[in-house]
Amino acid sequence: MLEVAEVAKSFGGLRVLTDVSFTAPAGEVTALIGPNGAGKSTLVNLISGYLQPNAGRIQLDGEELTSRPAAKVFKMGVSRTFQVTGNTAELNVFECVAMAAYRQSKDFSTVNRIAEEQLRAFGLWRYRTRRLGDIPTAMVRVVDFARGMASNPKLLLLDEVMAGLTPAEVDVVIDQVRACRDTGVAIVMIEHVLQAVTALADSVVVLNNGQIIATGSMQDVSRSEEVRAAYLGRAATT
Amino acid sequence: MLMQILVTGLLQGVIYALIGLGLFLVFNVMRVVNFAHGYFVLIGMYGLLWIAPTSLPSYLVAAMGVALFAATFGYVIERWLLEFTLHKPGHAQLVITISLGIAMQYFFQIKFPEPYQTIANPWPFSSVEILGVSVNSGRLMAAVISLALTVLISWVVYRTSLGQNLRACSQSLPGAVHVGINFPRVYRGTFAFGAAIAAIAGALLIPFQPVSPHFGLDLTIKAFIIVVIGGVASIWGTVLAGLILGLAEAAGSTFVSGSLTSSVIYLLFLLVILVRPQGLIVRKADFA
Amino acid sequence: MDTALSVQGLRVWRGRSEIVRSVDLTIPSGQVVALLGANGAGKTTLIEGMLGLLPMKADKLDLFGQDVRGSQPWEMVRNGLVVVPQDRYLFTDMSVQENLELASKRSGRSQEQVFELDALYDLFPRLAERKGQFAGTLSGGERSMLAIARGLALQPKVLVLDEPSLGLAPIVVDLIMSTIERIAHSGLPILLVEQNVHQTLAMASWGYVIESGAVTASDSSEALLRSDAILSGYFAVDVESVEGGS
Amino acid sequence: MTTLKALRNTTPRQTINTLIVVASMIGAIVFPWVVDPALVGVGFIALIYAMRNFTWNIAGGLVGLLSLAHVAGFGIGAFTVAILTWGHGVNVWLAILVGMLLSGLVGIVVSSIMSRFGVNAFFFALGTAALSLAVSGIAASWSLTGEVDGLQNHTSGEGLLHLQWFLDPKPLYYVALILLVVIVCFTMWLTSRTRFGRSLPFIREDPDMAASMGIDVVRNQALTMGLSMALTAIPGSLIAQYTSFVSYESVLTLEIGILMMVGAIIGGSSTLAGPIVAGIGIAALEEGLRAFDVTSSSVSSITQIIYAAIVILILRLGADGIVPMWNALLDRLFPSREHHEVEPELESNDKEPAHA
Repeated sequence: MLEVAEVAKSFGGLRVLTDVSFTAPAGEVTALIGPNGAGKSTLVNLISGYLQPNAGRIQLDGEELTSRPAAKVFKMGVSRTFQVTGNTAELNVFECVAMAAYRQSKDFSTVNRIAEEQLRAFGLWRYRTRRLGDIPTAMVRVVDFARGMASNPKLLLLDEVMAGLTPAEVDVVIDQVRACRDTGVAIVMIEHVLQAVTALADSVVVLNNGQIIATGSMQDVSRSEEVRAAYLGRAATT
Repeated sequence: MLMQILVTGLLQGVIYALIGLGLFLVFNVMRVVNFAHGYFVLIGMYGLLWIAPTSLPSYLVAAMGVALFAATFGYVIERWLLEFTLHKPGHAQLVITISLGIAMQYFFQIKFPEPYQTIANPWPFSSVEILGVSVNSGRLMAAVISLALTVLISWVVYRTSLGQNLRACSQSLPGAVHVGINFPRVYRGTFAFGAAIAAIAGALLIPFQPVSPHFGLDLTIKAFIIVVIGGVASIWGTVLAGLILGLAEAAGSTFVSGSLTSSVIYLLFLLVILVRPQGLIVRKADFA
Repeated sequence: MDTALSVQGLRVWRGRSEIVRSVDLTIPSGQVVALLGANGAGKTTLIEGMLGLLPMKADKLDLFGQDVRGSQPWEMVRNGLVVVPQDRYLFTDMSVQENLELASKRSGRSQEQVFELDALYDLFPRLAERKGQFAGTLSGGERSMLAIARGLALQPKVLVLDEPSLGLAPIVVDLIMSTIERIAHSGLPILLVEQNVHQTLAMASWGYVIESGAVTASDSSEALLRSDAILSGYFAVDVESVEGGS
Repeated sequence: MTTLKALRNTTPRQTINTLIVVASMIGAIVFPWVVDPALVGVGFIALIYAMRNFTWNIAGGLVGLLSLAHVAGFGIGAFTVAILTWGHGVNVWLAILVGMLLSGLVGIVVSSIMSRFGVNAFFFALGTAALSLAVSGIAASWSLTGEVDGLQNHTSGEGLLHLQWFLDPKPLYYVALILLVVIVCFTMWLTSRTRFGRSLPFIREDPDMAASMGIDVVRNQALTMGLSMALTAIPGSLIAQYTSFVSYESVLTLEIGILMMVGAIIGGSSTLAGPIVAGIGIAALEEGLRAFDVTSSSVSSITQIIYAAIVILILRLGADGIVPMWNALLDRLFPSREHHEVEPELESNDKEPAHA
């Protein structure tokens, strides 16, 4: 279980996150939503060790993640996907998954076996010798999951994995997220595609201007006046 | 001796500043790291060597001619070799400009096998005494003209609407597009202009500075030193850095051998890169 | 009714992904049209595609009846389609005055100067106070104002405003929205992209809701305000009613 | 091991390339016996070019560090042999090891310092160029390195122990060939079998992503740079033994560093074979020009110009180098069945985006 407690972050004088606390239990999908500039990506970068918080603590199953570098955070069981997949076009599908598997074993053949299992489980085996740039975008996202799961993580961070997919492809990826969740891993996803959030999220955390303004199920959250105001603006004053 | 260092250093520094300025404009406007810049100086030097003017008017005409040629050359290079790299990640632009430089170096090597040549002094006087230091007329006039050109360029950049477009592209390329600036044209013009400035500097150097093909690389690195130390804030930073480099060289070579001086300068430059690697990239406003 | 901008079958790509899928959009002259949708729905991509900043294809892209497909972005701007981008893209090391001058000089002598600099300073008194200040030192609200003013200085025929109130304090948002309303009164056709749904629809005559790169609702603003279309566009809740409606 | 088998490409391209590799190995072995003795020297030079391109590529191609510091490694290798063996009678093999250590150390230090300060690719190139120029300047003005005159080999030991043969160039040729093969095999093993080696493409493509996969980016970059520069010292030492003369002009000019980079890119820096192909190609080109009765100083100039022109052309056409182009050609001529099941994807290349 991921516990984020009273985390704050500012860049220069600009406060991006203030006093953010939430938990993401194992075996559940927690969606982070909110308007542009709400601080969602910053939060994910804090959890995955790219940024260090100014205050607060981040823990995974009681272990301290706060202020650890990204490579260390990965070793402790946090695997993440990336918003940008453009510059990884040259990478080989098999190698991507195998590299992540090194978290589980140092042994060459064990690593390859894990990678093979994951690729087969995600229906990617036929793409194994291809470059990421040569396979469909939706499949690149699925490779991301296979990569994430190959490391046998405790927490999977999904950063806008649905962006740019057709509705049909979104359905494919939704199935894969469910499959990951069912292995008991905790999933935190930033998502704009609400089709996906509605279908997947066990709980939703709404961020606005760096603060959490609502948590709960999608139904609860969408009824909140504050959330509506954040998304739609206040009622017309004129 | 101090006067000697001061005078030769400053005179040399002004010319360095002019060379640096061309690179500064290209980098600042286009974000192109042009490793061939020093070789554009060689176009001016070898161009004049080839024309071999015998009188002052013919020298001036020849200088204009090589500048024009370098501008055309620069335009073509930008259009055909660099434009396609501008929006791509990767190192194509760096490798292309380095390779272009190398090709030019060896072209000159074949064309002018005789090393270390100069042209006859085109100026109607031979040397002048400044602060008790005797200065070669070519060096003096090169510095004077460089200074005049530097002032002229800064006037264009800061006071004309052409310069406004340049600065717009430099400060925010998307912003420039959103106000309707045809930036590829600005880019081509800037690169051509940078090449022309370099060639003029070369034409000014050749009467007193014997030329050799490997100067291209030296001058490129020196131009980079100037731009990195000068920073992106303004043209005057570049000019100041040029003067500092001129003085440092003059001071160094009075005490130790020339190549050791260069070594020390290169090592210092390495330090500068480490201390402010963002030198060329980050703009002033980001700190505000 | 005269049409300022007419788009049919617009498709826009970002990298390898097709983000905007066959969008039709019309801006009648002299009116404000709202473009609504959640984050990541493709609003900014749509605008950048129209302007020619991203790879795009369209069956029709007419500016006042003139086919402008295949134009470069700067040609679009000169033709009169001016976008005030979400990221503002100001010239940070130039003064406020210089930012505006640069834009107004670029608009070309032949064009009618509807928005003289003085008129712009009347419209944005805050900018008049900050005339000599570097754009990089302005506050968020002032930046947004300068971006709009710079867009107007280009003497647009159609103005596209991409989230002009993004990240601003509520008081400033009100100020900006009321200024936009004043601009609209001058008869300039405006495409307004905003998170501030209520205020936006209050001044718009027509609105489009887009979701996942496609228009899911298009109606008069009164009708949109009453319907669930917007809310579902943002939240995808009450899934039954959305499915029933579409 | 079944996984490995499944990964092994059995495409026609692979078969053809394997045949080519085998054929060229046999060709390289019999080469000194079938050609004019004068050409054996050319073969040796070709191997040196191949080796220095290849070793540059370990850092430059595999990790994407556009280094111009490698010529310093090349020079260190040459000067260490000259100073220790020629000057102080230290065994040449020991001297080579010392040169490798020194050069590798420089690489590790340069890379760690540069990453510590967050230097980007352009500054890396610029900074390493400055370093090479500085080293070159020092060598030109230090008595230990013979100042501008350089150092001459006056030792008289002959044989493998002394790595010196006075009349027959064949043994040195074979030493270079064996070392090249060893270096290549080592690199292949490293990049395919070890975690360290397999992590390198990730660091090159996306350091942030690499870090999130548990890869210690800074450390691996530094180690690769160190390894790459250490291996670059080897061709430096060999060329010193071959010419029996070392000066800053012969082994420490920045142009050599640029040629290593350009050579690797022409051949295809994403492949292992590319830099070798390009290295042998340039040696052949030089020899070919000599046959055209060009003066010897012009020969190297013309080859450099051709080299530069080819690299510019390759980049301009958006290609990755000779070997990737060759592979693409083979794939087109002999399409493999395996890839057919993967559906092509809709893509639009109608228009270039106006800004990144």
